[in-house]
Amino acid sequence: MTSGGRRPSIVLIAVASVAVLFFAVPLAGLARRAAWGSLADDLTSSEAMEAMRLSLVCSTSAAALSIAFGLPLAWLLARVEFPGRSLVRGLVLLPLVLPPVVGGVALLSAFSRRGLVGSHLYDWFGLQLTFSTTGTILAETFVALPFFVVTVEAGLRSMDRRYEEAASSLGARPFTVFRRVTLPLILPTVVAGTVLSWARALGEFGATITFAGNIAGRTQTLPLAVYLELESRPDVAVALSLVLLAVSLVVIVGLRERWLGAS
Amino acid sequence: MTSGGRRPSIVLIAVASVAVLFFAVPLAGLARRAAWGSLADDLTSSEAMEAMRLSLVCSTSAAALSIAFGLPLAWLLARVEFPGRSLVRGLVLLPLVLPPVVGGVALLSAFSRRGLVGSHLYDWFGLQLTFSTTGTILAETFVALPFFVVTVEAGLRSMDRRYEEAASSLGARPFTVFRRVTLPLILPTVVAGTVLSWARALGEFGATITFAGNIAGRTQTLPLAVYLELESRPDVAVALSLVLLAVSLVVIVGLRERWLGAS
Amino acid sequence: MTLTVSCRTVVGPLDLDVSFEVARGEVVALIGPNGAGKTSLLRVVAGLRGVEEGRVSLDGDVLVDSSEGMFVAPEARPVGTVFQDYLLFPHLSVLENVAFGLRSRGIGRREARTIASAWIERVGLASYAAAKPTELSGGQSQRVALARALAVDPDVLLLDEPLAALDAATRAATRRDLRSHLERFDGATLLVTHDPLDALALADRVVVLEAGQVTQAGTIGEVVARPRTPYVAELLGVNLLRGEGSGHEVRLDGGGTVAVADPVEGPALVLIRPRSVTLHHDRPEGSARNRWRSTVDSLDLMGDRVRVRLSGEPCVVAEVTTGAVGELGLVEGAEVWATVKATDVTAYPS
Amino acid sequence: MTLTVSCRTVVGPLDLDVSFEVARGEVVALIGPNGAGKTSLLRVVAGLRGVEEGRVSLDGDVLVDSSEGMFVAPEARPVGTVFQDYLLFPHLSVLENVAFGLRSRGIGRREARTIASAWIERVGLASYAAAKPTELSGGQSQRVALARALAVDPDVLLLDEPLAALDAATRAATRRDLRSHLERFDGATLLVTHDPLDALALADRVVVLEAGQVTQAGTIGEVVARPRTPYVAELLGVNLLRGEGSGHEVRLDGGGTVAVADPVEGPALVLIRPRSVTLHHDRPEGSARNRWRSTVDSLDLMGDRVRVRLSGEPCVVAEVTTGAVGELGLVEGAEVWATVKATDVTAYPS
Amino acid sequence: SKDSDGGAAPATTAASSSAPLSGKITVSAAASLTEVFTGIRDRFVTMHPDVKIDLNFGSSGALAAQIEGGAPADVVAFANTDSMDRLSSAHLLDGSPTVFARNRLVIVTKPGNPHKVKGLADLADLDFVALCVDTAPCGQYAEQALGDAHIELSTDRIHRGDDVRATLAAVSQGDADAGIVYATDAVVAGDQVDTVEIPEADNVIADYPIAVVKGTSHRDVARDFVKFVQSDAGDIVLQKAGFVLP
Ligand SMILES: Nc1ncnc2c1ncn2[C@@H]1O[C@H](COP(=O)(O)OP(=O)(O)OP(=O)(O)O)[C@@H](O)[C@H]1O
Ligand SMILES: Nc1ncnc2c1ncn2[C@@H]1O[C@H](COP(=O)(O)OP(=O)(O)OP(=O)(O)O)[C@@H](O)[C@H]1O
Ligand SMILES: [Mg+2]
Ligand SMILES: [Mg+2]
Repeated sequence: MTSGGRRPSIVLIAVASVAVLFFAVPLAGLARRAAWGSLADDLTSSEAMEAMRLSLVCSTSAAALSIAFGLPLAWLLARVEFPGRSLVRGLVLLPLVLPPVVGGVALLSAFSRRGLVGSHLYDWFGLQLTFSTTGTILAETFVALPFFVVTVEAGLRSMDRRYEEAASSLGARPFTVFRRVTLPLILPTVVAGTVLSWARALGEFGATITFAGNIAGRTQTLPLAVYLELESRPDVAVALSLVLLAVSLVVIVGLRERWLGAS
Repeated sequence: MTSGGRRPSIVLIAVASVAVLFFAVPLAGLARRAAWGSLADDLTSSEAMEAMRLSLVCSTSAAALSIAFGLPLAWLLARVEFPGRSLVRGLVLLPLVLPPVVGGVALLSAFSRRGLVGSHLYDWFGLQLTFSTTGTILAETFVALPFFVVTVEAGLRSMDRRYEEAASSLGARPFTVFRRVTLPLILPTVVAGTVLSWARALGEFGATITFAGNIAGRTQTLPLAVYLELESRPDVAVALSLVLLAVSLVVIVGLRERWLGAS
Repeated sequence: MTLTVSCRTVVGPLDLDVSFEVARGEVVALIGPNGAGKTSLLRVVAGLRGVEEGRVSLDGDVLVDSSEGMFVAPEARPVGTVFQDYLLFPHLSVLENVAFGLRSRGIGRREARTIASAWIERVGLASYAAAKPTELSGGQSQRVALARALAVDPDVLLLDEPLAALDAATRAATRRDLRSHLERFDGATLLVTHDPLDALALADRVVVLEAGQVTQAGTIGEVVARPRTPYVAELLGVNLLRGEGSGHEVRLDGGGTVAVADPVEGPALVLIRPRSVTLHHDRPEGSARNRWRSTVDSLDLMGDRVRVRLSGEPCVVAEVTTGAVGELGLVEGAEVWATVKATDVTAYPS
Repeated sequence: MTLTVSCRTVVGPLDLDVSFEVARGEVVALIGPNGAGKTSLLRVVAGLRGVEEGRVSLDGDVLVDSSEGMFVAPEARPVGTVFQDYLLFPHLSVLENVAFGLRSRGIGRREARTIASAWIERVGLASYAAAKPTELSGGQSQRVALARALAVDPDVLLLDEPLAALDAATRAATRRDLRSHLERFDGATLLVTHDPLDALALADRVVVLEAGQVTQAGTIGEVVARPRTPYVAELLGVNLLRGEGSGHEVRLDGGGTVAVADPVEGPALVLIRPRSVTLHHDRPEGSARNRWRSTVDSLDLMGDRVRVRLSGEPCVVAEVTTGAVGELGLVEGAEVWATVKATDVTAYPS
Repeated sequence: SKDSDGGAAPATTAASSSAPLSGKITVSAAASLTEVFTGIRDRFVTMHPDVKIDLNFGSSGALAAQIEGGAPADVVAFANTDSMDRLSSAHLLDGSPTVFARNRLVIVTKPGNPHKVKGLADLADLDFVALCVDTAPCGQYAEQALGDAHIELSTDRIHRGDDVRATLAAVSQGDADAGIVYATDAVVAGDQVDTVEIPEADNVIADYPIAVVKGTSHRDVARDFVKFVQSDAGDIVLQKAGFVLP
C-alpha cells in the first residue's frame, strides 16, 4: 500500500453520476418494457438472426472502410496545408448534421441507377447499389466515416511531431514513419475512432432504409427490423434492440480494454 | 520561399480524394434536386424560421449540457481507477448503437409522465418533458453526449500528465490544474468533441420525434420539419436540409478555424 | 525549516531506501549515477509519488507518514520544484508560466506579473517574456523553469539538475545567480546534479545516492578528502583503491602494495590524486616510496593537461602536462614507470 | 565525404547565416550560447528544416540547393542524428528503438536485432534491452539515443549535446567510447556541445556560433590560444580584453593599459589566463610589469582552486589556491593588488 | 399553465357552434395526415378564434408510445387500427374510436408507364416492384391485394420502403419499375409517376381511426374537433387529398 494518490472531489463525482444515470435509467426502463418471455423465440427466428448477421457484417465493413479511407483523409487534413482545407473538413462533417433520411436521399441522387455516379456505374459495370448489401455498407460508411476522421485528426494534431522527424532521419520513408511511429502513437485515438464509427454504423437506420431499401437477408439490418417491429409489436422491438446493445457492449468493452487498458 | 517541406504521396492523395468525393457527390446530387425556385418563400415561412431557431437553440443547449456533464465524466473515466469503469464506459457508448427511435422509446420509459424518473418529476415539480422544448434538448443530449465523452476521454489519455504534476507542485488545486493546464492542453479535442456533439444534436431526428413529439414552435426542429415535408414536398425538404447544412458548415468551419487554425 | 526524509519505496527495478535531513538555510547536493533514484526521491518530497514506508516532515509538519496514513497533497506543500525536463506549460507565455505559481497561491494578476517579470529579468530573458516555450532553446527553457520554481518563494526548493542544459558561459553566470539566491533563501534546498562543480559551488553538504541507497554523506570537504565509493572517486577524478592496512603499508585487493605516510590498520581505502602520480620512461631512482611498472591504456585531453589511464598493480590514472606526453612518448600500449610519494597518499579505514 | 554547408535562413528571431566544411573523418564541434542556432543548423543538415538561400552538399552530392530547387528528403540522407531531447519512440523497446534505423534501411529483423544488441551492450544497457523508454532515467535514455543514431553507420553524424544528460562517471566512459567510435568512423561528424571538455576531447576543429553567425573557427589549439569573443574566453575560463596596441603597450577599451612582451599595433585582443594573475595584500614590488588595484567582486570554488572575480582597470578573473584565500583575507568587497608578468600576456590583432 | 385560461368555459358537447369554445389542445396524427390535418385545423380555428391546436405528427407506433408514456395529447388520428386498438385495450381512450377516412391502393409506374402496366397481374413480369414494408399498413394491404389476385412475387424482386414515401421514391428514382401505394400518395407525387387504378374488386381499403384521449383537459374542444373532422368541412379537405369517405 502506497501512501499517496488522491480522491477526486465530491462535486465532480456527483455531476458524473448524474450523467451516468442519464444513460442508465432509460436503458433500465427499456429493459423493463422488453418482451423477455418471447425473446428466445423472436431471436431464433431466422429473420432476426439474419438481420443480426447482416448488421455485424455491414457495420464491420463500414468500420474497415472508414479506416481505409479515413486515415489518409485525416492525415491530409492534419498535416498538409492546402487551399480549401477547412472546406473539405466541413464537408466531411456534414453527414453528422444531415438528418439520416436526407442523407439517404442524397445517396440516392448520387448512387442510384439514375444518380450522378450511379448511372455510370450501372451503364459501365452493371453495378446496382440500391437494394444491395453493398449499398447498405455504403450508406453506413457515409454516416460512420466522419466520426473516424474527426477523432483521428484531433489525435494527429495533438501528437508530438518530432518523433516523426526522428524516424525519418533514421531512414524511414514517409509510409514507414506513418506505420511504425505515427500510427502506434495515435493508436488510442484510432481505436476510439473505429469504435465510434463501428457503433454508429451498427445503429444506422435512416440512410440505410432510404438508400439501400429494406429487403430481408440483403439489406434489412437489425435497426430496420426493430423499426418495423416497433409499429406492430413494440415489446419485441425493444427486446431486439437490447440484444443489439448487448452485442455491441461486449465488443466495445472488450476492444477498449484490450487496446486502451494498458495505458 | 524555403527549400524543404515535402509533397504527400500520390496514392495517399488519391485515396483521400475518393473519400472526399464520396461526401461531395451526394451533396451535389442533393443540391441538384432542391427546389431552389421557391426556397426563398419556403425559408421565410414562419414555420421554417421557427424550426431553424428551435434547432439552433436545442442543439446549442445540448452541446452545452454535453460539456457540463461530459467533462467530469470523461475525466473520471480517463483518470480514476474504479470498479466497473469499463462497464460505465460501455454504457455511455450505447446511445451510439441504439437506433434513435428505440432511444426515444427508452427516454419515454424513463422520463415520460409515467416513466421511472419522469413520474417523480411530474408529481414533485409538475415537470412534463414530453411535448416540451426541454424534452427535445434532453433527447438531443442523450444522443450527443457520448460523442463528447469518447472524444475527450481519448484526449485526456494521450495528454502528458507530468504537466499536471508540475502545476500541482506550483500550488495549484486540482480544479485550478484542470482549468489552467489540463483544459488548455486538451482544447483541440474538447472543441472537436463539442463540434461532434453539436452536429449530432442538430441532425437528431428519431429520438426527438419519439420522445418529445413533433409540435411546431415547441419541439419541431428542422430535421422533423424536413421529415414531414419529405412526405408531401420532397424538393422543399431537400432545400431545407441544404439550409441546415449551410448553417452548420458556417458554424463548424468558423469554429474550427478559430480554435484549431493556429496550431 | 528542517526537512527530514526517511522512507522506503520500490521504483521500477529499484529499492529506494534513504534517510537524511536538510536544515534551514542548508543546501544539500544529491549526487549519484543515472538511474540511482534521485528524481524519484525528489518526487516523494514534492508529493508526486507515495511511499510504502516512512515519513517526510518539515520541522514538525508531517508531509507524509505511512504509519499515520497521512499524505499532504503536492499543492499544499511549501515546495518548489525545477523539473529535469522543464515541463513548461506550452500554452502559456514565459511570463504566464512564471506567474502561474503565484496566481495559484492566490496572488492578484497584476502583482503576480510584476514579481514574475522581475524573475524573468533576473534569468536574463526579459525580451522573451511574451514568447511561448516552443520558441525557446533548451537552455532558455531551463532558465524559465528555474524562475518559475523560485518565484513562489517556497520553504523547500527541489532542483533536478537545474543547470544541466545550460552552456558553460550561461552556466557560470546562472550558478552565481543561483548561489546568491540560495544564500538569501532560508529554507531547505535539495539539489540533484551530475556535475561535481555544481555541488562544490552551491552545496553545503553532499548525499551520494547509488542504486537507491545512500553510500556516503557529509560536507563537501569530507567527501572530497575521503571518498568512499568508486563512483565518488571517479566523479572527483581521483584514484580510490581498497585494501588491508598494516602500519605504513596497505596491501591492495587488486594486487600490489602502497606505502603510506600515516599508519593504518585493517580494511582501508587509499586515495591517490592523479596529479601526484609522476610518470617516467625508465626505472626511476629517488625518494618516492611507491614505484611500479605500468602500461598506458588510454589518453584523455583535459584542457592543457592529459589524463593517462594506466594498467598495472595498482591501476591508476595519472595527470600530466601536454608537454610530458611528447617527451615520454606516451601512446596507448607504451610501458612506463609510475611513482607516488608516500606523503601524497591518503589512507583511511573503510 | 566532405560536408559543405553554406546557407542563410531565418529561425524565429534569429538570422542564421553560416558557411563551413567538415572533412572526411573530421570531427567539428559546434559550440555557442543558448539560442545561437546550433540545433537549427543540425536540422538543416538533417533535412528537417529548409533553407531560404544556400547549399548543403556531401562531396558532389547536393542535399539541398536553393538555386536549383533541390531538396533531398531526410530519410534519403546518409545522416544519423542524436537529438537534444532523445526522442526515443515511447511505444518501442530499447532494442526496437536501436534497431529502428536498420529496419528502415531494409535490413532483416534478425540481423537488425543482432547489430542493435551489440550497440546496446556497448552503451552499457544490455539488461535494459527489453525496457520501454519511460522506464529509463534521463541518462539511460540519452545513451539509447546515441546507440540508435550510431547503429545505422551514417556518412554524417550529427550529435546535439550527446553527453549533456550523463553523470560525470558515465560521461567520461561514454566520451571515451564515443571517441573510439569517431576515430574508426570515416564520415563527417558535427557535434553540438556546451562543454568545452567535450570539444577538447572529441573534436579536431571548433566552429563557434553566436546569434546565428560564425564568430570563430579553427583547430582547438588555435581557438584556445587566441579566443576572439568574450563568449569563447568565458567558455575557456580566460580573460579577454579589447584595446589598441602600440608597441609593447595595449591601451584597453575598458580603461587601463597592459604591457605585453611581443609588440602589437592597431586594434588588438589581450589574453590573460587566470592562473597568471597573482594577488597581493599590499602594493607589490618586483619584476611584474602589470600591476593594478582591484576590488573582490565574487568568489567561486572550483575543486581545490578558487576563482576570484575582480573589478578594477582592467576587470579580470584570477585563480588562486584555497589557502591563498585565507592568507590574503579574500572576501567580497576586499581591496587587493593584482599583478601579471608581461610574458604571461598574449596580445594579437583583433 | 396556458390551459387554465380556457378551463373556465362551460363545456357544451351537444351544440358545437352555439357557445364559444376556448382552450388549447394537442392533436397527434399520423405523418401521412400532415397536409389534411393542417388544412382542417386552419378551418377549425378560423371558426373558433379562442382555440389553439398544436399538431403533433409522427408514425402511428411512436404516437401511441407517447400516449402510453403519459404525453398530454388530446386527440389521436392514426393511419391504421392496430395502434388505436393498443390504446383502446389499455383504456387510454375517451370513448371508442371512429373511422373518419379510408384510403385505397393504386399502382404507380415511371412517367409514361414504360412497361405498360395495366393491372396487378402485370407486376409479375417486372424486375423490381416497390412495396411498403409488410408491417406498415400499406405493405400489409398490398400483400393482401396481391394474395387475393393470386400473384406471386419472389422476395428478392420486392423492394420494401419503410413507408410510402420511400416506395414512391424507389419508383420515381428508377430503382423499381412499379409500386403499390395509397391513392393519396399518388396524388402528392403528381407527375413524377403515372397512376394505374386497381379495380374495386381487387382493392384493399385502409381505415383511418380517430379518438379523444382519456384525461384530456379540454374534452369539449377535443370532441368538437373530432366532430369537425367528420363534418362536411373536413370531408372536402379529405376528398381533395384522395381519401374516400367511410
Ligand atoms: N515510471 C517508472 N516505471 C518503472 N520504472 C521507473 C519509472 N521511473 C523511473 N524508473 C526506474 O527507476 C530508476 C530510478 O529512476 P530515476 O529517474 O529516479 O533516476 P535518476 O537518479 O533521476 O537518474 P538520472 O540521473 O538518469 O535522471 C531507474 O532505474 C528507472 O529505470
Ligand atoms: N519553432 C520555432 N519557432 C520560433 N523560434 C524558434 C523555433 N525554434 C527555435 N527558435 C528560436 O531560434 C533560436 C535558435 O534556437 P536553437 O534551438 O537552434 O538554439 P540552440 O543553439 O540549439 O540553443 P540551445 O543550446 O539552448 O539548445 C532561439 O532563439 C529560439 O528561440
Ligand atoms: Mg533524474
Ligand atoms: Mg539546441
